[in-house]
Amino acid sequence: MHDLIPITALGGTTAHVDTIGDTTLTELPDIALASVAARAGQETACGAKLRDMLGADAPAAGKAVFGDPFSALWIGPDQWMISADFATHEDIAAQVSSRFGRCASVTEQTDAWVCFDLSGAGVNAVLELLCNINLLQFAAGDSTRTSIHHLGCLVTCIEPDRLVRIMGPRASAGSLHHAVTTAMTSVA
Amino acid sequence: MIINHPLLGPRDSAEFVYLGAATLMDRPDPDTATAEEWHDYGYLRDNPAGPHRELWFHEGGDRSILIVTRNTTTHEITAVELARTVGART
Amino acid sequence: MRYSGFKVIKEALTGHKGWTQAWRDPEPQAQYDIVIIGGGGHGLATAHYLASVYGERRVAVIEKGWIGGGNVGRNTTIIRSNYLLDGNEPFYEFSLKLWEGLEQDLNYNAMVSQRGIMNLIHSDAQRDAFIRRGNAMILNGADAELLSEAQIRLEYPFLNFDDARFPIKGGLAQRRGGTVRHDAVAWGYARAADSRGVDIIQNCEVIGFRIEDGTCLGVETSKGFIGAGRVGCAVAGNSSRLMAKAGMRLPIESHVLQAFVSEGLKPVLPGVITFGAGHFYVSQSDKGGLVFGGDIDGYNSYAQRGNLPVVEDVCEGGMAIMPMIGRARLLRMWGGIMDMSMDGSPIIDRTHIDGLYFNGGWCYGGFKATPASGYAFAHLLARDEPHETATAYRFDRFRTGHMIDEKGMGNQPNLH
Amino acid sequence: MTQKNRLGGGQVDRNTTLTFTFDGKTYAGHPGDTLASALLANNVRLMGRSFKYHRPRGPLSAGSEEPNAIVELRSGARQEPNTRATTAELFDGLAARSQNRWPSLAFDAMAVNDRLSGFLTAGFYYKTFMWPAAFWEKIYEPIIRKAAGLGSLSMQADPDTYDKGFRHCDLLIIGAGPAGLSAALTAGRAGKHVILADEDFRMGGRLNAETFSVADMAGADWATQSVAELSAMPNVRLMPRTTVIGAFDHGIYGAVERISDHVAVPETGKPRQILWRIYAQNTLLCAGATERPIAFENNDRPGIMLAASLRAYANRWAATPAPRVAVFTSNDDGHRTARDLHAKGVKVAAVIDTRADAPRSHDYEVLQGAQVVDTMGRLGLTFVEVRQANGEMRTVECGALGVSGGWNPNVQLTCHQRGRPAWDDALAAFVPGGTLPPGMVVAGAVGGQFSTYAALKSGADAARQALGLKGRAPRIPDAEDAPVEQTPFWYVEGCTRAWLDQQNDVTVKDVKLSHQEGFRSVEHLKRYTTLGMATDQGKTSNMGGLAIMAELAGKTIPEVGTTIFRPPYTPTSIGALAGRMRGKEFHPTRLTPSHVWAKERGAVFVEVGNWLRAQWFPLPGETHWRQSVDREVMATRASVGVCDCTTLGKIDVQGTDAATFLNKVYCNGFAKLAVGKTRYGLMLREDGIAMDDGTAARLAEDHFVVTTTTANAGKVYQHMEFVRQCLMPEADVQLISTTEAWAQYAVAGPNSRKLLQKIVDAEYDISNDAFPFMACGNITVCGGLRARLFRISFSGELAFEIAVPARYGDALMRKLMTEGEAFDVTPYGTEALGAMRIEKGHAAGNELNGTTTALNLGMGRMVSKTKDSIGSKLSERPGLNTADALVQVGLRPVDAADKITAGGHLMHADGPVDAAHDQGYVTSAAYSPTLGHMIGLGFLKDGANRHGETLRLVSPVTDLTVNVEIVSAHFVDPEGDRVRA
Repeated sequence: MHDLIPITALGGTTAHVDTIGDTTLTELPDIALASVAARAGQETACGAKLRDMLGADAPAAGKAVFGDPFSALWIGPDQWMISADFATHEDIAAQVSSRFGRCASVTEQTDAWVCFDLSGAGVNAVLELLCNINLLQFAAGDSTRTSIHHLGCLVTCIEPDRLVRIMGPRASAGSLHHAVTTAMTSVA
Repeated sequence: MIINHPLLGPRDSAEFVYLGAATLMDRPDPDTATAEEWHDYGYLRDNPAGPHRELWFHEGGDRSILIVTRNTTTHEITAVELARTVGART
Repeated sequence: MRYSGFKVIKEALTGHKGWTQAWRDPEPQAQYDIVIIGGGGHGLATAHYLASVYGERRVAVIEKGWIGGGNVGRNTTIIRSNYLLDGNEPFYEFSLKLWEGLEQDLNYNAMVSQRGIMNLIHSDAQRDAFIRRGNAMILNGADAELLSEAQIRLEYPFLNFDDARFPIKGGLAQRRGGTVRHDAVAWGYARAADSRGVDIIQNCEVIGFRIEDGTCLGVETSKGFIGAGRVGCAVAGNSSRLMAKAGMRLPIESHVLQAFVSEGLKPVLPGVITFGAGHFYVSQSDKGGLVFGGDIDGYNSYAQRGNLPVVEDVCEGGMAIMPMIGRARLLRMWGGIMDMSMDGSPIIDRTHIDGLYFNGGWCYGGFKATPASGYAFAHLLARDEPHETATAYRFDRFRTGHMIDEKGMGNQPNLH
Repeated sequence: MTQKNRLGGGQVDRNTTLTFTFDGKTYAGHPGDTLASALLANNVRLMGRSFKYHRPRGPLSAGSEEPNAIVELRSGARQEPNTRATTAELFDGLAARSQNRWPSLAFDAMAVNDRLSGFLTAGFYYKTFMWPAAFWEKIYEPIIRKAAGLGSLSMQADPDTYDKGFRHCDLLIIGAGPAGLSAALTAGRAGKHVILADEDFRMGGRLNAETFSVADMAGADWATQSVAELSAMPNVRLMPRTTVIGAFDHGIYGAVERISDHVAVPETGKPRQILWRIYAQNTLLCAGATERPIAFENNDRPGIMLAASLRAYANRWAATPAPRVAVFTSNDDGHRTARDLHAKGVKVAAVIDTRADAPRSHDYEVLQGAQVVDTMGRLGLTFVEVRQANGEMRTVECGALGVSGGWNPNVQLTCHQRGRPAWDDALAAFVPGGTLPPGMVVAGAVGGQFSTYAALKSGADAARQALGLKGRAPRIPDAEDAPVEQTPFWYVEGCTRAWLDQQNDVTVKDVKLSHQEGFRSVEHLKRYTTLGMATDQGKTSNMGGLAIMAELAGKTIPEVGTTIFRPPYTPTSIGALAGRMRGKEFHPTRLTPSHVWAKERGAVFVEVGNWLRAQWFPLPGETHWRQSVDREVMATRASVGVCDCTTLGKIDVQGTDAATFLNKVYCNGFAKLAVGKTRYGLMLREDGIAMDDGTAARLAEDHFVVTTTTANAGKVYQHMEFVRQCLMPEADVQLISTTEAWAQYAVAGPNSRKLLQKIVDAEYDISNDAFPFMACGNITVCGGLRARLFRISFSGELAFEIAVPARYGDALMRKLMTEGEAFDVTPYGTEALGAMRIEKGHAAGNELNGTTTALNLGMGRMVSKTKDSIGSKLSERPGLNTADALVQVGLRPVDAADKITAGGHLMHADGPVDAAHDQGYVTSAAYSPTLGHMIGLGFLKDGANRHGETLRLVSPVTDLTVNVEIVSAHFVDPEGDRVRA
């Protein structure tokens, strides 16, 4: 076991939590991520592997599928982001890669992102100050890549108007955190 | 503007990067093309006042490059296709 | 009629009865020596210099709408000659010198105001690039001055020095840069050209060219055929549309550039300021409005209007560098159509058709070029050879690899 | 503090009294007041001065079309210039000041301009101030500029914040008057998602200003009841205090919501305003109409206002400008004003009606077929001079005159996509034309439906039509439905100093002069006279100017043209359009994985794009940055240094065609690169110019990791996607960026291997034999952490780049520091990195400046002739391959003490110094602690063949001229022994 102590994207040793008014923003350092992209001509095989892994069809464009241990977001044509618990899946890329063999390209993405859960009554009031999502149609399992204060983010609806997951570029975790907490203050 | 993404539905054009005329996909054959053809490919544009096929990269979205047919006088968009699919077909 | 302060006083005392039309409104003649298509700044300037410098007597300018209704009437009025490359700098410096004598030349006060232009520096790499540019300017006979951060603080104390994402590290100034009352440029050239016999024909649209055996004989217009020994096209914004009528494809895309003006404010800005870490430049008009702009919208358009993302981008730049303008209000926004060329530099050249000449590809920099563009185009039309300051502005430079790419963005017009 | 002109009734809350000041004097008003209504109630009519002639002015209107009553609000950094008193909501403690006057509003020295108005006609400045030439800049222009503008900026940063947001809806309704409310009720009851936006703080539009009843209750009460019903609907969002400023492409609307402008200071953390981007499936414009004035001599005195505004002040705000008023009208609407004011107990001195058959009244005198020909009163109206039908003159005493020339539909938003309005002869007005923004329909007065009933009905109908609602049409409440009759009457014959554009002081005389001088198209008229270019965008002035120009030209109004309306509908704070993107938040900040550590270490940071990178790490006692940087360079070259290079772009390229793909995007070959090896690659644009350079490491047959420069990471990724999707659509290649996933550190210097051996797990042999120069591989470190190791060097030393998942980057850096103590390990920043790369002659951003080719960079032979790659063909053009093409060289000062400046130009040692004799330029310069003098890189004509030549480096802009010797760009270890050690 190595002796390097990780820090979170916000630079702490523990996850950051902010509650402002009715909403709470929670940093989620314990998510392992890997991208899966079907190889050319292997789309069907890759889809089957995804079904095996998720216990459900691979999410379609703009959708997410939550499962245990693996969940998946669609991030591009024939491309998905797989997530799992970090403690048990730190080597997620290797695990996923071994499942897919040569039918998909797998890339570790865990530390490319900072993950937050934004929760509480009236999450939509915060979201509408942050990004261009049609909240009238943002249902559980919808996932979209959008821009928050010039940062490309993945926003996934877990429970409408109550809980969304925001993933943004890790190096800009501080800027993203500032943007979200500022919006939370605005609507508080 | 709003671009109706074939996979993701209506998306704000601000999420995209404009790459130029769709003729950029018609790269000359490196084995046979003349210098004149390379010049025309690299530098001449129809630049029509009217429908225009053009490439938009969904940088803030799914990274697809779309071929958008858009009227340059009204900005009306009449067709949106995935470049990769169209390119693979032709 | 000569304009002067005495004349204004005399007319004021006699009820302004004596003012006459600034230019005539003639019907087209059947044949001219030279026909200029496009009654914008460049076309009218060309006509003026053809008549006043090159002694051409039978010249017409034909304009599909009203003169001065294109980009000369919708720009941010900046003049400067702070270019880097040898293909450009002598030309723009020539233009600046013509601006400096414009009022006397035209007997029209276009309010050339040399209050300076300041390009702010925010990084060491940018400083290196601006030093190179400042040196190129001086080596070409223009003026340039590198300012330290301390000097900028002294001259522009209202800029954001202490809360800046990209701190100000200095600036490159051209003191002779400035602004001009843009509409007056069109009117002044029109009046001066008209006074030397140039026919300015408004509401006359070109429908096509009459080309026989590779020679252009004149233009078909909404007012009938007009014969011409030589035809010069100066319709930036619409270059591709016009030249398509002569069967040409151009190294040009048309893009929309938005510009903005605030409500009138008591004077705060000494000159033109450009923000080197965002898309924002600004000056203040003689009426007090902050006149500002930024990047082009980025997509091909002939619609003369833009969209919100660029409006926001420009205002973000403004607030970043000059946060005192937050409570000033944007009064009006408008869009002009830019000939974005493939290397960001213009074309003043013959075409492959005898007797047909082209002036265009000015990107968003055409206004400051107006006098030199007119002069150089007049020279080309009168002498059939390029003016000494415009030898690089050839069509075939893309074929030969002699691009004039100030920004180093390559053959993607929306990046210039 | 008596509100002398306060009437009964109205929609102000008399239970609360607000105090406010205007020009330092204290007044009282009530919630519900605007600044203008409160001032009028306090018998203050004079509120401003005009732009050019400094004429005394009071409010012309009661809304956002106001040209005259323009004031400065608040003080200190919150000073807000050019605010319309007619829309400024009154709050307790509001401080307002008049502007554009000196020394006071009542006595303004610049009013002398009014006496000189004979000289200051339209366009006078184009004709004079030309002699002598030098006088323009020195004398004339400063005087003109001094007079410029109306209000002033505080010159301090705006202390308030602004938000931006996005909202979506099925139907956006703009304007909450009778049409808008009716439409919202119809759509809301049908369950549609509706946004109803109105610029006013009280919804209801004209219903609040009129005495009409709707559904047997007061119109204002019906509005209140409707708003209450709508606010209870979860699918309807009411947005009062929200101005829709622009109609943009594809149903996107900009709207500014004023959150805190009606309070003294925004609540902590709350924005002043919010810019909403509203995405509307359908839009219903119910923007109403604006009354148009009539031009007559001296029609601009305080107290002269639009007739419907006069009655709005009376009905809604219970205020009158004066106890005795008159009305000048060309239509029946003016009589409504007289009736309503009379009913409020205001003395109506006379109704002057241009029509011979004007209706008479028992309550006040009606002068039929009469016209106002002049007015009196220096700082406020006292009398009007009337020419009666029989030609006799008569003087009418009044402190206010309501003027009504009919109504103009507010078509502005219908024109934002360059649609032109259409002329309606029956209304004698422009109405929305045939080319509205797609998805937009209109209802109510903007569509020419001027009666209350017609507005209610057209609102409901339009909502049903826009949303495709089926079923029975809703019942329209009973309401006023008077026939509409608008007799065009633009100006009183013979007037000259009759104002059209009151703010910019454009008179009938100016329009006539403009015509006389040939400025006859509407655009010329506007530009020559400045008509319609004031802060009201000509809402009350354009029509009058057009009508007079038409008459002079013998044309109809539509033949003269229409002016185009552009966004924004009303002037909009620049702060709102910028939102939160200002100060440190202007752009997002990217921090490297070692940032926390570097900060603890006292690093000085520098912005590199959006990244913050450590520039150098000062030690105690170091007082100049050069001391730190020189030390870092020397220590690295002597032993080992560590630098965070995470910022370099990293792109994961996988797939069976990955090598083919890289062969296409790099000008040099990659097909034969062995697994476990890294290669330097140069990427060209298709035009043959160098785009970026970096390395590609082959981790497996079908897996590469590509690095890009920090600055170009995004551009290269985009380019690779273009090649993948557009040029090689069939290829099996997958791309994803991993820039931020890995913390990557350069470990450089002769002891770098020794240091790494203490960290890399023992099973990985990184000796020179096992892991030679340009090797790469997956390894583990510190007891099992997955990592990547690349043996590449930017410094020219034996060097590695080691990468671990970003979360461990902090710990790895600390580990390198502690394990490196034995070697005096030194962290180095971007300055030392730059100095070492110049010493080694590596090109970077200053050399890859978008105009340089492989040939220029001295890498011409890298462009493979045996394969096609992007840019290879166009790079062959003759102009890019001349014999004297610029080639990268090194420069050293002939006198070691001399300075070398990047940006300097190279000239022959003797001979002229000018552009014609330019030999090249310096791209990069640094002090080389290794060599003990400054060195530079540059591009020189035929540079490869000129080593040893002495040239003059000139930099006039920094006042430098030195002699330099041209040398190889590889100042340090030109043979490359160190990197292979």
